[in-house]
Amino acid sequence: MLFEVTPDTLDPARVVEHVQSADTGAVALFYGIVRDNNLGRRVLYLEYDAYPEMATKVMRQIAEDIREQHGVINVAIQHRTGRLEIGETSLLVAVSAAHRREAFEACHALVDRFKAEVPIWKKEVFEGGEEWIEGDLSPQES
Amino acid sequence: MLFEVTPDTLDPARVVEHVQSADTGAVALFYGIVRDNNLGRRVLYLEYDAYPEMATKVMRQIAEDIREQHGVINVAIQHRTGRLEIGETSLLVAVSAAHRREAFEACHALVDRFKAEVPIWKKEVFEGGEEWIEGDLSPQES
Amino acid sequence: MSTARVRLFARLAELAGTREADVELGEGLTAADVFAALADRYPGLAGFATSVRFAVNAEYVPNTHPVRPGDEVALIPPVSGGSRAV
Amino acid sequence: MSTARVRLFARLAELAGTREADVELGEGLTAADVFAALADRYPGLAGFATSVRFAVNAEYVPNTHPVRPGDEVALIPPVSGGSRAV
Repeated sequence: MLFEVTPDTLDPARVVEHVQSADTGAVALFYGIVRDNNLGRRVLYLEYDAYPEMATKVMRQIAEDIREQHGVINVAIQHRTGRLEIGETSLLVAVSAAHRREAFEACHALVDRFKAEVPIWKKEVFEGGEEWIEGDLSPQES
Repeated sequence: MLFEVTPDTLDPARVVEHVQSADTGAVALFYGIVRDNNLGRRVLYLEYDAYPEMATKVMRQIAEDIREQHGVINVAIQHRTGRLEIGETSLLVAVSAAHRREAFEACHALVDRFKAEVPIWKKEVFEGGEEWIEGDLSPQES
Repeated sequence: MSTARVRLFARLAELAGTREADVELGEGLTAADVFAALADRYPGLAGFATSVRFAVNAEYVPNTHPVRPGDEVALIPPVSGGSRAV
Repeated sequence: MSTARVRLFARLAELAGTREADVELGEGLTAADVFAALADRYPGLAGFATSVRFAVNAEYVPNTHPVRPGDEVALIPPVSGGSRAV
């Protein structure tokens, strides 16, 4: 399993390569992306702050739960921090499984739990103001 | 929307780039991958055959249905043909949406319908024999 | 002479030993009739008379669909779900 | 002197103007006590006394969790779901 919190551009090829093995028949990969609008306002950019040591620890706990519950093969998660422009990827979650159903369900469940539990926060800077979106611990698309 | 049936290596970065736009908050990307076992036999490789002109037409019909039903932004699908080795990607399905739930649900539904309706077939070559897997129009992971 | 082009795929192409064939069209021939003519030529196909599906000009059609000169008829191998080794 | 290191994030770090602070530990201090000491120093934090969550050594803990010398206490900003513009 792979869990990273990084200021650098995320790497989809790397997370997919990480979860793949010879018995993998399906990979579900989720991209959380900065979009140009939220709550009717025009978003200019986002700033992500994190408690990295705890974030990777919580990610691991969630991934272990999900792996056991859904019978998937492997999991890799990357989250970016710092200033992200519209169109940039804030979150990647990859799940490998023998079959597509487990891969999809586990990946979706992982992203849901990620957003509720992992200590990462975002500040939305929009036309006319800025706000820490604290009700939603993670990316904008929730 | 993008629909391709090709003998070449598939390109995940290209399908994701194709579906992304400034209002995209989530992309779900599915990989169908050749795995090393099926029905208890050791798989050596797969051969995919397709009716490409019809396959792309059916993909478009399915994608239009799904886009309307799930309110997603865009869809891109690539399927590979010919001989594929263990670990190679046979199918990519990318769906973009404002929010993660639509992206996941639409992508999963698209892959399900793809496998039931798109005229693409696979022959499994395993230790001791070979078989056209016709009950499952598409990749091995279903 | 008026003909239709038939395309074969997957197992049916292997059994016939070809991916394409031309079939002469009589009056009022259907997709099923075209298949029967082809099964005469390629006996390996005969067992699929009730399980093959048809597409005409890249659209799924019923067995009774009429075939007209210049049409492209595709033989869509059966959805069997089975696990018979070939 | 025995102290705990406190880490602040997101809105709380902005309000305090710092991402880290050391707090002196008296006998039997809890996470909530550490927060109160910090809110005295950084009055902008005071409004969060009932909504902040705590982690000690990177594990979520209740407000009443005892803090020991050398512990790392993290102030986890509230999950508000609200949409107040700052």
